[in-house]
Amino acid sequence: MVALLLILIPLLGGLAAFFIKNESTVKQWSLLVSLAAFVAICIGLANGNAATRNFEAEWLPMLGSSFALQMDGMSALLCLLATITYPIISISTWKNTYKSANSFFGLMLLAQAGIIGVFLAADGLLFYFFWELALIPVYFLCSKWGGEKRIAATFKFFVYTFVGSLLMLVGLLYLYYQTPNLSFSLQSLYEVKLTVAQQAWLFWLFFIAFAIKMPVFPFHTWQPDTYEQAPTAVTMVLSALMVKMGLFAVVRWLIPLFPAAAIEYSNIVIILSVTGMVYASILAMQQDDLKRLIAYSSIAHIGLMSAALFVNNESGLQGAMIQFFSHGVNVLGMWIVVNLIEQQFGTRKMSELGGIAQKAPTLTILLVIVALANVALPLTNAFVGEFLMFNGLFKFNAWYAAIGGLSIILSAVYTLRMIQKVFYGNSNAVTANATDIGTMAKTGLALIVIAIFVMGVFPKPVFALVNDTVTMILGIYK
Amino acid sequence: MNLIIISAVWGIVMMFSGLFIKNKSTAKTIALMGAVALLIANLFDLSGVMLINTNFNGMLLFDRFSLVFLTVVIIALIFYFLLSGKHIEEVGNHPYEYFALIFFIMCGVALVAVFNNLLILFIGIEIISIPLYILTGSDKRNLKSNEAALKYFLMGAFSTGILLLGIAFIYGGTGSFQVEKLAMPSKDVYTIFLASGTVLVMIALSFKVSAAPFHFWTPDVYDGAPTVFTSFMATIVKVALFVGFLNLFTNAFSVRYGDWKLTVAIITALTLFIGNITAVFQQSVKRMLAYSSIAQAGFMMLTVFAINDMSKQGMLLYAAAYSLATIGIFSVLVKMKDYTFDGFNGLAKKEPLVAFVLTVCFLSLAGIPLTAGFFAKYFVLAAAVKTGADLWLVIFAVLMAAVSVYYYFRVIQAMYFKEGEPQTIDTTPMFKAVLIAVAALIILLGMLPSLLVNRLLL
Amino acid sequence: MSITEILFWFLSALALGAALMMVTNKNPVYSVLWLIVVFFAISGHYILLNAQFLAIVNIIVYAGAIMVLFLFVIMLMNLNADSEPQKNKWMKLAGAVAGGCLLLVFVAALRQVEFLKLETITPDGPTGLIRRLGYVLFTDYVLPFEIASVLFLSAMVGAVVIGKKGD
Amino acid sequence: MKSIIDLVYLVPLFPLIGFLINGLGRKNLSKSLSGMLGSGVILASFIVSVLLFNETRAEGFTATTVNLFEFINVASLNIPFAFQVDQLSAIFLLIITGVGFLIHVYSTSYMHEEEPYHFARYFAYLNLFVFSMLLLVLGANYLIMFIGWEGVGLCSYLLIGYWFKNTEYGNAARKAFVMNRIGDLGFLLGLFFILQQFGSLTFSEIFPQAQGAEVGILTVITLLLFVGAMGKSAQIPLYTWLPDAMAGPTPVSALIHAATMVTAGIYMIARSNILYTLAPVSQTVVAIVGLSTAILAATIAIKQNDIKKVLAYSTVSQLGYMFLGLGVGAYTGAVFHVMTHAFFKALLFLGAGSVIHAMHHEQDIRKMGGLSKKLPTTHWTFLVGCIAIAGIPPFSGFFSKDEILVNAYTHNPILYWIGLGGALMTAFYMFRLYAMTFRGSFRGTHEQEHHLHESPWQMTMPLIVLAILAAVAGFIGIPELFATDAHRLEHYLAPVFEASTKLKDAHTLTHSTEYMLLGVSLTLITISIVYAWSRFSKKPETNDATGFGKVLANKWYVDELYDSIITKPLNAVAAIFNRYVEKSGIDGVVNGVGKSIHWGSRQLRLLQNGQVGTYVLWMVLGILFLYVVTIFF
Amino acid sequence: MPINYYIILAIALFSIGVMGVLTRRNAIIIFMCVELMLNAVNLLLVAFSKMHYSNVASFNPSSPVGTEAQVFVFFIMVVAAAEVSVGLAIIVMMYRNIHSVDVNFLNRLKH
Repeated sequence: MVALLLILIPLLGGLAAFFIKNESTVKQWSLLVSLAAFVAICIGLANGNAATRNFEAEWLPMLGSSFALQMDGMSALLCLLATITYPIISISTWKNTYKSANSFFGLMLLAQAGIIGVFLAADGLLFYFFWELALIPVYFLCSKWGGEKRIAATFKFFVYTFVGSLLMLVGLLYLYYQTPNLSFSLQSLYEVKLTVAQQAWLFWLFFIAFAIKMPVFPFHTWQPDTYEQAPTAVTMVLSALMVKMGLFAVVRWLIPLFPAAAIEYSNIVIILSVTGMVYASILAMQQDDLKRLIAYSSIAHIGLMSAALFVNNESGLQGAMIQFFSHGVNVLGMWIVVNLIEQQFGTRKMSELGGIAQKAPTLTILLVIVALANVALPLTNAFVGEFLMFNGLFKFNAWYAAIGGLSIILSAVYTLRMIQKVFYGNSNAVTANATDIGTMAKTGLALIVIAIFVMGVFPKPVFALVNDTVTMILGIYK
Repeated sequence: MNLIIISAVWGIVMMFSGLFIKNKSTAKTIALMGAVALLIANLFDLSGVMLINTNFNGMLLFDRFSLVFLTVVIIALIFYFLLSGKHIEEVGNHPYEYFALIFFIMCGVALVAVFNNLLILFIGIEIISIPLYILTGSDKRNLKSNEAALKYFLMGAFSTGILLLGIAFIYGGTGSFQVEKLAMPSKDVYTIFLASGTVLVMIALSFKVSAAPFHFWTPDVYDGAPTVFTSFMATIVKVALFVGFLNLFTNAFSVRYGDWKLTVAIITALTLFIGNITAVFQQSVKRMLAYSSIAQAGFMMLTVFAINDMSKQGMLLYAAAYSLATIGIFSVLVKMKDYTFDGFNGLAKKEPLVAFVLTVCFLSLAGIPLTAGFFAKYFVLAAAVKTGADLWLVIFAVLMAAVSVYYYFRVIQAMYFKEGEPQTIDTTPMFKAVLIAVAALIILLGMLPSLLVNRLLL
Repeated sequence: MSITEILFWFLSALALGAALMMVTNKNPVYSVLWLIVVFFAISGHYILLNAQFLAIVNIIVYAGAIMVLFLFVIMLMNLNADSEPQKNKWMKLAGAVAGGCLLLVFVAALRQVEFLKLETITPDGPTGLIRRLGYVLFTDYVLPFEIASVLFLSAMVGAVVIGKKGD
Repeated sequence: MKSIIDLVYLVPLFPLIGFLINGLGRKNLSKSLSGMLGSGVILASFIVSVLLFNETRAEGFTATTVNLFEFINVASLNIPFAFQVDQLSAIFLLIITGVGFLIHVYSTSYMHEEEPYHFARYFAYLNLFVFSMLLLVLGANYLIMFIGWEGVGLCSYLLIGYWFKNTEYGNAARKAFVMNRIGDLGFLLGLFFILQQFGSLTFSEIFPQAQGAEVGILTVITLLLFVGAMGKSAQIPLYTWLPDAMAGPTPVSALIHAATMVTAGIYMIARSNILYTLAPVSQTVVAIVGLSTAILAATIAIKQNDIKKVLAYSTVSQLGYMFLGLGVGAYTGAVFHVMTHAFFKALLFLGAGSVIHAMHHEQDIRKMGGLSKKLPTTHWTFLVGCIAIAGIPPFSGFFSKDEILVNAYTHNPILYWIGLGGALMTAFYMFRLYAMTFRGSFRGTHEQEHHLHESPWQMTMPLIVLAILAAVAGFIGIPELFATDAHRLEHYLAPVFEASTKLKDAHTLTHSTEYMLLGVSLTLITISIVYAWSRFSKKPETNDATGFGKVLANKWYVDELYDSIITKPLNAVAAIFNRYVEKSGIDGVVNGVGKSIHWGSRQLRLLQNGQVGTYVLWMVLGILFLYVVTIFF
Repeated sequence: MPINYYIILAIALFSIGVMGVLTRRNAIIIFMCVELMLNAVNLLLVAFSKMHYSNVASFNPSSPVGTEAQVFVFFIMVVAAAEVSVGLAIIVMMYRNIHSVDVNFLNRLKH
């Protein structure tokens, strides 16, 4: 029931938002809706029994598909992320103004419904459905409210991910016909007995879809462009939530379905991921646009997560799960700062900024904290995840961990470069009249900072939450 | 049977109304009544009630699929009349005759859907084709229209020749025209006749449904014909011919599937490729839609490729989704002066509702979930996957579907994201209401395809 | 060689020759006339094949009505040999080669049947008699017969719509 | 058992509270309040530390672990947030909180020119540093140690870049952080090896198992950990950040870059002593790296003219000695030197700070001279520091350095002689510094001379305390040569190094050899001091260095070398990646697909040439093709 | 007379028709060629009708087998007639507008 609520609240809220013409009203409405969703997930977390959490209804019986939602630990965690992210985005971008705000917020909420749906779907077809549904609103959001080259960039993103998901659809269909009872339900799909050869190519069909979404090197090129062009609030959704869809899907829909192939190809996937980590980190050092920088940094982090998902040990998986959440929170914080900078100075070019710290100390401090979480400093949330993931990667192959570890160094290089160029030094013409962070945005960032530290010091509840998923995956490997 | 009779009769009614009613705009109303009559007749057919008792000597076969399909087609026709009726009247000086021809075509459509004898198929196709040649050329002063009509006619006649050669060979192989007897050659040595006939018939039907490499007439004819009639032939006629195609190959040749599977796979792949790729570069939306109809034909060809229960469901859904969306798009297009993509710039600001409906239609054509188009594609792909072999074709198809996003979204981009002086479109509240109904239907089918597909089960 | 065989070869040669003449002749009027010759040859074959009724119909409908129509239109337009510019040489060649290949491929495909010595044709039988045809037409094939009227109606409407002058 | 040990969490908690209050309330706190708060919390920690230390001295005390809460617990991997109190951590606690307190007090005066807001920020950072450092030494497992390890790196970064308006300082801060990170990666990989080998990161679980482990793996582990130590403790090749780190406020240099943080590497190796003892190859590497660093840094220090740079290279050099000690198995010696070094180097830095303060932020010793009269307290305490570091008995530096060198001698005499060479240089450059600063005549501007005055008591008090400590602290590790209750420190620390000691061949030097060595070294050092003193008092080196001196003044061009073999290539690679691999390569392929579809579309539509003849021809060809395919295949 | 002679004859005529469609530019001639193709098919159908009749003639001389093919031919003629009327109307309309029946002039619609 909670699962259904989680989808319905943003869905209906989003539809309603289209009809609210007043901009501030619609802002309040969207905040209200996202808070309601947050309340719903809290109920779900507080009440662990399946009957309260899950939901199932008949949908397309002749296709063997039902409207089945299921919330296990990982889903709950990601739903929590999705529901936390939205209010924070609302609060921290409160001052942004949009043309036809009603459509903007409506689409944002619809995207949330789609994303949450992806995290909850326990039926292959339904999963695909939500997978696409999350994409469409985002496409419109980016194309309508984005930057100068938004149309081309967003379209590339859209087609790219669309190709991936269509390939997945083919795989899903094939799989469906292998189920004994012709059903899309997660359970039936898990039970399919496939030969190794079948698993092999199905694995790639699915993996490419997820790899594009995550994105894993070398499927990542849409990401910097899209992040750069999208309106920042949407970029937040993209990087905090949408990339998690790919990672989530690997855990829910790839590894359990094709365990043999996952083991067989883990090496390739991990090599790609590790290459991506280092490669993206190196590229991040070259960027001048803050958004592109964060985009590449995000690719590097995602690389580590995707590698960790395939290492086939508990440490890696647990680390990846906790990092799902941490990365979402941290990158959100980064975007909030970027948004504030862009709103205030009208530029995101590091070469044009500088010396903000003098005028906006609070902003600087908050940014530094978030940035440090981004480089996974201990006692921040990312450290726990990265430590475990590197440990998992190390167990898989020490050399990969060592090479991937270079990104730890590089991340420090580019993050500090960013801090220095934007915040330190003397202020210039652009930043001379900088003002400090406003109350709303401060609240948003403060929440993030709190989350960073709380999870960095007491990660235990998260471990407990996702333990069932991890155990399940490891069980499948055996 | 009711449907065949009513449509033929209503054609005559339309002809004679033309004689007695001078007011042009009454035509639409009478036609609409006729369409509703067809719907009722068809519903009677569906429930097994015959208005006139006829003995058709096994020439026709009213199976559930064909009847449900005809219902879909008639509903599409009603929408077509509602949305574009006014423009049919404006094409030339013979509004009643155009409607009459449309009703004759509906008769042909019904025949093609329910034929059980190659002769009926042949006559049905001709009843569809001949009026279409005329409708294509109905804008007599327009050289493009003339040219389209002549091209269509010449190539159509040529393909009729191919069809007949095929039928002759089939007869040579089996000694019969009855569909159920076509599977087995009467002597083993005749197998070659049957095989030759099958491939030739397939080619001729491919021509009719504009599958590559027999699609060449399509872009020119769709482009040259008056836009209202393009809308008609790209939707109702095309899907009807597809159903004929599918029925023939399901009922007659499915036992010899192995012989022609590769052929149909090649045709499908070529159609998908040519349709989608060529559409990318088009500058005129109308011509793009012509190529898009080729591309969509490629997807529908997958049902012929698969030949199983899923392919019938898929065909049905595809017919509905594709017809509704295309009729919706054309109904707006016909009101525009500038058919280029730039003509759509900024439309969303001026006509948000129209833009929204168009978006839904284009999304449906592109096969995005929550629209009927998704499930249409889903079903045909599922049908193809179900065959268990030749997955390359399916993968190729989805890649091409991704390409199709490119040109469909160009319109959406123009409407929503590009600035421009939008054209004025004169819309009535009625028109808008119907458009909304189309969009609603598309979305409804996009969520619950079972509403339609379940009609196949009794 | 029996009389039928002689007739067969003669008519075949006539048909093919006339067909070729029709295709190659530059003057449309001659083409029409050659086509009529082909129709006559084919009617001859019909008779050989015991399809007497069809033979007559063919002459009346085709060679008579239809070809006259053609001729009429050609006269109306006052087309003559010089009015038709020649197609691009290569296109022509390609067309001829493609047509030839078509023939070749069909023959090649059907050759396997030839060696099996298909039955020769029985000289006579009731198949093509008008009585038999009439019976079948009005019993089994009554439905298409009726429906053909729709075809004619639409053709008629069409011809009017298209052909009517002044609009 | 409820004892003071269970309250160990108070030690880091106080600084943390100080950090939070100073950090959050930075806008509302007055300078005196935040200064008092910042110092007070450290004093509180110091008091608790003293109590803890007392506890550890008790007879029969064994290392105690205090579990605070579960940190990471995933089935196979259980890492609690736990503190371990034993002799080693206790002694470090004392150093950190003790010296830390003095420096805090010093800072309240030194930093008084800052605005209240930044003043509070400074103390917040400083408290955070102490907190991290305490975590580092208190951690009961490598992960907690690592938390502190990275935490101190962060604080170092923040404090070096404290004056963030200056881009140079910012660069120095980044350099420090990145170099530390390089080491951290090694450390982290070392942790993973440990985890793989021992299944735990907790000291008390690892060390007992160590003897059963393969030497090869232990070598890898220890080398990787040592990489971490290189970064943190500024050893070759990762030492270049430390001199640059002098960009931070001087008390920071004293606390972080001399007394405490940079000794984290020594602490870590001392903590893991058993692993190193079991991996002789690593030990050799440690010794060689340490010694080379000691010599290299000493050579550079000779030609530096920035008062803080000299001290910085001196620190690097002294750290090298400590590693030499660790490398030859003289763990106690190394820890001993850490302690004495903390005293005298903090003293020297604070003294330098006092000078700089007096000179209005002039750091170039060529522009000083003759300050002994104007700054008497600073002068005397600084002199004590110099003597201590030079190794003149009975000042503390003598004992600790001697212990290391003697151990090196037993290990390999060559190490000793090279080490002695370094010690001579140390004496030389320290007295060069002293002479140029305090002796001779004043070379600065009139205005500076006019304003010269002794620092306030907040600054001189710590100097005096530290001077006393620097003078007498050596006695706790006095060798048998001089006293009966010798090696008190060694006895105190014995439980920590017990396992290592057992494995070591116990060959000690005869007293006669020791006397001989002592005589030689003392003579040479005295000569070197006298020479430096007299030379630079009379004729200060005011010109830019030339010839080989220039190479030294330019730090052997190591920075330039790094720049050209690492930084520049990396940037070039990044640029190439950005331009070619990313844009033209990968994205080029992606866009290429789109472009080729576009191109294909342009070409393909030409098929549609408008000619019916062509269309039909295509159709016939299609028929031919399909027919052939169907019938003949 | 073996049936395949007729088949080959019919195919030959058909191919000549196709050749004509491909090589000529005059719309009327092209149309005539199509008519030739239809006639070829008619001939083929009649030949097949005879063939099937012959298969059964030996034991059932009055068998109706083969009749339907001739009926089919009859319908083909019907359709052809209808087609001719419409086709010629279109050609005439074209001629009225551009005073030519050359299909090569039909090139406004392309690409």
